[in-house]
Amino acid sequence: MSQPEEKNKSTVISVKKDLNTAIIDFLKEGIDKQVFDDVIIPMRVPAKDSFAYVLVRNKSILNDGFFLPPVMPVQGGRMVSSVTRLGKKDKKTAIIMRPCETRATIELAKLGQTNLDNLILISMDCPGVMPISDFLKDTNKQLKNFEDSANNLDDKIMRPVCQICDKSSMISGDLHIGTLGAKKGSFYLISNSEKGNELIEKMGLKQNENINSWKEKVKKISEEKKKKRINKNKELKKKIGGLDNLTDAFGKCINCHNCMSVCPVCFCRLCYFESDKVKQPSDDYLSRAKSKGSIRFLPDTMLFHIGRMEHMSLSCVSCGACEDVCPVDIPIAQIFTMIADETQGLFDYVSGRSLDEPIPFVAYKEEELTDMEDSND
Amino acid sequence: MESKIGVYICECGPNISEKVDIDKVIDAVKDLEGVAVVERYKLLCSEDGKKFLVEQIKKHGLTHLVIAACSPRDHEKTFREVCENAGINPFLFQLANIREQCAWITDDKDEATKKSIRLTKAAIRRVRYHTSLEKKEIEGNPDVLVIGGGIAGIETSLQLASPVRKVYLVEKTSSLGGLINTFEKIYPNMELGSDLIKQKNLEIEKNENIKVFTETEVEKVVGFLGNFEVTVKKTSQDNSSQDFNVGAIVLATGSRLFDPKLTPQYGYGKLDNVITSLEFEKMNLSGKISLKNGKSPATIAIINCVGRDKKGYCSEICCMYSLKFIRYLKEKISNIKVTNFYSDLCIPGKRQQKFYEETKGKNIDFVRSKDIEVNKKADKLEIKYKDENGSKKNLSADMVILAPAVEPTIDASKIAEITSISQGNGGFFAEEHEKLAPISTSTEGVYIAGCAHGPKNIFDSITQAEAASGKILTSLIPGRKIEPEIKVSHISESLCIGCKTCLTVCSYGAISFDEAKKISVVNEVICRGCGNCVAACPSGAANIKHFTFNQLYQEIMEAIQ
Amino acid sequence: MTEKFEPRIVGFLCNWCSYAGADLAGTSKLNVPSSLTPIRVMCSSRVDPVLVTTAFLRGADGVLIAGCHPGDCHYEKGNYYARRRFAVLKKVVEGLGLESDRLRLSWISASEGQRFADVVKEFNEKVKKMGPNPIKKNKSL
Amino acid sequence: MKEKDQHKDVLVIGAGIAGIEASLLLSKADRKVHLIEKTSYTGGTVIKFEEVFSNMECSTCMVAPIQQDLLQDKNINLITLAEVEEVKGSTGNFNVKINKKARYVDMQNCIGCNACFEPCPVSLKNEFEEGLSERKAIYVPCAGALPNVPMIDTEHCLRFNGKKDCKACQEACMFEAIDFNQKDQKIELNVGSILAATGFKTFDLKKLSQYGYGKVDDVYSAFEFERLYASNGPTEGKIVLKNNKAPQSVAIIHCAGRSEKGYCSSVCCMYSVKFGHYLKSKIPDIKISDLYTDLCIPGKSHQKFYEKLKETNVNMIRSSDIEIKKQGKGISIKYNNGNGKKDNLQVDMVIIAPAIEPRDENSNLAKTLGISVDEYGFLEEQKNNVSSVITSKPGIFIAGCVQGPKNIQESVSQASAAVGKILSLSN
Repeated sequence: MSQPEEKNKSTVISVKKDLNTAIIDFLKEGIDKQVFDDVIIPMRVPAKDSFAYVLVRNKSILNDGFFLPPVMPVQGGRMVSSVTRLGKKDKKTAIIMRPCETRATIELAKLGQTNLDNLILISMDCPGVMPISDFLKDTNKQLKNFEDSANNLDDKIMRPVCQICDKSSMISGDLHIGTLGAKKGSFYLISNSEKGNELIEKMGLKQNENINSWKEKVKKISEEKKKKRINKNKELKKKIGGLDNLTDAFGKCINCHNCMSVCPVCFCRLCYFESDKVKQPSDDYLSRAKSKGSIRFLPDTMLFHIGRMEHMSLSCVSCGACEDVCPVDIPIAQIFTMIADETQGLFDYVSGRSLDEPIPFVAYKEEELTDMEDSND
Repeated sequence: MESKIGVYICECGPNISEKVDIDKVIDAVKDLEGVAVVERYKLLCSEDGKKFLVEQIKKHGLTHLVIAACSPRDHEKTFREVCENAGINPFLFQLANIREQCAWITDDKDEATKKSIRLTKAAIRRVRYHTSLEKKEIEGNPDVLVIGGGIAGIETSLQLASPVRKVYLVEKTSSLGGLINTFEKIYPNMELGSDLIKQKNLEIEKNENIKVFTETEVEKVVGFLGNFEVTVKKTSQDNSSQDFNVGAIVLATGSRLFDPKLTPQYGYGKLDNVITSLEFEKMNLSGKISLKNGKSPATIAIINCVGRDKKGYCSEICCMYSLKFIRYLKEKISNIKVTNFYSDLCIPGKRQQKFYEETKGKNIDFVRSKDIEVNKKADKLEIKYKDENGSKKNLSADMVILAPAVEPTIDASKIAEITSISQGNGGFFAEEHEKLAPISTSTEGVYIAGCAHGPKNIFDSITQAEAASGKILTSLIPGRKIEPEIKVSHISESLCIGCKTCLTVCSYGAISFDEAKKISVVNEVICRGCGNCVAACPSGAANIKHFTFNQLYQEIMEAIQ
Repeated sequence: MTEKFEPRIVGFLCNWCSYAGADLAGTSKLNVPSSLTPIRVMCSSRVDPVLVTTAFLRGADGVLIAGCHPGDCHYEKGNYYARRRFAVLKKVVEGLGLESDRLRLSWISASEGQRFADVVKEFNEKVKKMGPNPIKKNKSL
Repeated sequence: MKEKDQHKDVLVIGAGIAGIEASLLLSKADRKVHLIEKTSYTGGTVIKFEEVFSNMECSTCMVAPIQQDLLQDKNINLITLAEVEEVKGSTGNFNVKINKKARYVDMQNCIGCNACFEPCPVSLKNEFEEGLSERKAIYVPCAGALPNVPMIDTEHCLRFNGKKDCKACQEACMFEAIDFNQKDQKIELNVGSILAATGFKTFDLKKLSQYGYGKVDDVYSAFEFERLYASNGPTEGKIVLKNNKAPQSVAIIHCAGRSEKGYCSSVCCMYSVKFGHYLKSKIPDIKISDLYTDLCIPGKSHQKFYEKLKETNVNMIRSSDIEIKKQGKGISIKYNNGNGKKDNLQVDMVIIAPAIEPRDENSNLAKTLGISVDEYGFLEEQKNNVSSVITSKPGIFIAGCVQGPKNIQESVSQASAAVGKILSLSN
């Protein structure tokens, strides 16, 4: 897990009322000092039953900012991409997201789907989010419920992938708001880039290099989660691994492709598996049905999922968005996480960790992966 | 129009007919969709066989042709020509390899037959999905840009320039000739360097088809073989740039010497009378070999392989020019004593050892040595070294000449970037293929000549210059169009989302990015049709002609029947 | 099934090295199991993971990808990318507990007719031991 | 001379790597090429190699595609088993007489099925395999040879040397490809320029008795060893001793015949390093000793290749006065080491790198072409001229090892250099 190098600055910001207000004040100050022109932050929708990202130019509206919402209706990576895919923003914008959303943003930048110029990516220690379905049962009660668990670092009610997220404090953007290990009534603002340093300077914040208490806490948590993650992956593989279990697990799939549509790193204009490439004339299906006895329709459900894993698991940030929207409760995010850990592990690549790490598909080493090939034995 | 596929199975004498039950194959395929006719024939690649096929195609009005015979590596070309002669597109044809891949790999006739059926069916299924592909032809500009006015650049220009081919020779400095300008003589024949350069300069001046730009650098290159747009810029005044078009580019930017200051043990830059080989050439050319104090030296040490460890390669020419230096010295300073410190004597080829033998002699010592150190001692220089047996020795000399490694010029990386080629070992320009394509680069139409490619002597540089000319004279013929590869990749504008993955994996820079549309575009002239981009594209926007997903899918489906 | 099992192996062979090697096996009259159906591609880097997965999910008992040895690629570095794609593919299949041993990547040069024969024999034996690809009979696919 | 009375066609002598490269380039420039080759196959020396330095690329993979192109090229008229007999005229207008030996196998009819080999009653050592394996009197030099059409060796064929009215091969052939009535032909050609690319031969190690070559078992010449390692060679690439065991230790002797020839053959050090890589790849724990004089690995890519081998701790011994004798089961090598001290070495196998020398027929070829050979017997580039491919006679060019020892890269460069010269003649 990447930590800010010592050259990067960090500072402590004191919290007068509550963290949310403190961050709002910080953003206002940033606009006043023209460190950035506008911000994109999560807000509660008027109906109060969900949350959305909002691009704010008017300071007064900032007051409605709601950081770390209990659910993730839209993955921040998708959102940023939609704003900047066709070119950089002319105004400087600060964006506050969860680490997995920041990582998706970085990943999309590598894929030319996001332009980071004039963006300041700010991440926050993330307690996880709860399944949308749970939240909607009783939004107010669940919100309270979420805040309590968040404060006690209790992840029972969070989504399964959040429970095994060992990167919930990973810094890959420009700045990170670290609440873990911070003294009561304060949080760390940790820079991870030149942009970040610049911001801290321009805002005239006094620097304080020592974030060890945060580091230690983060280390502890991520190590615990890592262990948990490994075990969960094992369990899951037992549960869904093997042809029969797998076909059972995906047997429910109705090919709605929701998982793909909400996936931040599934950036294709038209998914390969929705294109005509994978469609066949009817005689193909008939002859297959003949040789097999029967074939299932809609066809190629499994090809869709496995194909997505081949295409995207290297970039998967385990944000869980796909699982949230699966109408038939396939543990798709957990399956992707299990696979992503495998494929990314091949190249000790961590999706969205750093802009400098090319996605393994576009790089190679002359000597590597020798266990995958057989050359002159 | 509904497809009429003709299927022809070659007996290849006994080779197929005895190992494969051809009639069984015929039965198995005759009723497949689209199959209009199935026939067997003794030997389809024979003249009679080809005639037979043409007649059949015309007689049955076939739209597609499938032949089950030998390997496509043997006769695909042959049968494509048959198609052309019979008036169907040569790509509406598929060859099933039932000889090498069926008849010849098993003694079990039944097995061979079954597999032949599979391969033939696969070919039939595949051919249904074939599309006509047409030859493309594009205009090619025969003119040539030569970067670098050293001997390689000069030779290339002289050989290429003609009434039908203009050459633009661009040189950074104020005069042509490069390093040879500083050489009194050239080994092994020891003719005068000045003569060579004078003569070449004359030829260049006389040749009205060569336009020379001195004190000029190349700013920008866009395009591809036959169609490069070039921008050059005067080094002296700024913003005085000039544009022109060429069809090919030759990089003859030469080399420079490794800086001996980076190997302090030789005292270069700190001690008087420690000089580099190039400085010595100049001194020698000036007519007076002398020490700082004006006296002429009595003892000289030449140290080879300076910086070799750091660079990690042998610079090839140092041993030989050190011998040449000894000749200079013997000739100019009576009873001079020279000691040549070397590690391995590298004098390859038929002429060079003789030169060495004839240079040896009285007062000339060749010392195989390592761990050399040069210090000042009184008014002389002291060379400490380890000899072959590893025993420490030392020697005093008036002057030390260093033979530093040869390395690429400073602007090599800039030029590599401009022409979008890569730098290989030692930072020299990377050739397309070490053995078979030492002159060309991964950018078609960009060639390398001389020391820009790696350390080499004048003769080898000139050979490369001539070779570059050879390449250009064969690929860019005035009035002749360029015929690029037909089976190339294509990227669907409507599907591409512009992730640039294809662009990154392409070895040939055949894919560029359209900033306006935010999509990748294949330049079909550059593409060589490997299909790497197709497998790399997650959204299936990229596809390759004649090896499309569907064509291969058809083969797969038959393979697993 | 009662009758003896003859595997169906899909072999993607690159035009310049492996297909030439396969031909040499033929011209040298070596014994090669006829279970492998060669599919010629210009470069191993053309072999799209989805193509392999499709073959696998359609019931291929084995899929072989064969290309030029690393460093020998006719297109400079295609086989390096092919190797990475294959590695990811294999990990995915393995990760899902499917029989990743049915997928194989081999480097076979144009002069290695014998090696081609050996690779196919060996792979064929392995697949035989594994039995038919269960996907072939899986109704929910 | 005016353009129009210039002949554009080109005669290329020798279908080795230089000749092939030149022919293909000329054809690309729409020139008609007559490529004549002394042997029955194309590819020359390069196709004997399994791999080439310094990228260890498979040689067949590298060359086979261009051999195929050559055979299918409509502009190139390949004439095998042929030699130049007479050349008249001058640049732009040469008249060439060629002597083409009969192959006794029809190139059109034969489809290369090799059915004719098996029934042939004669078998003898295969020269292409350096005598390490046998061939028939009707044969192709090795599997995958191009063109893949056999020839009849009349010297050993029972029918032709009158021992027996044997028709075995003819009866085995289903294509009426075998034609005992073929006759040697005289072919006359008019061409504008001529390129000689006939290659080299290696120094006869039997002349150097101290190396025990031909007397001591498991002492091989470099080219024998190439075949021993070749996967299409006599052992299918298994490196074995006469007793079929794998060697545990090998010595590679450089510079055999250098002092006799008076020049450095420039490729031996590099291919010796390549042999090191060969050996390590097949027998990882093998002990390799290189006995060399000066390590000649010039150029940007070669030292890297050498250092990679050094990591596998190969024993590099600078030595002189080498003497090789059989001793017990193994081979003993006496030598003076760099410090002039006597020393010796016990190994299972010895590989000797012989000097590269001119072909015997060079002087005749030179005479026929009206050019000169140099003091070593290589065809001579024009004196005091900076180009290495033009000769004293206008319109006659040289490329590859016929001009002097060089590696594949340099040969290919010279080939395209010569093409450059030929094409700019009428430029």
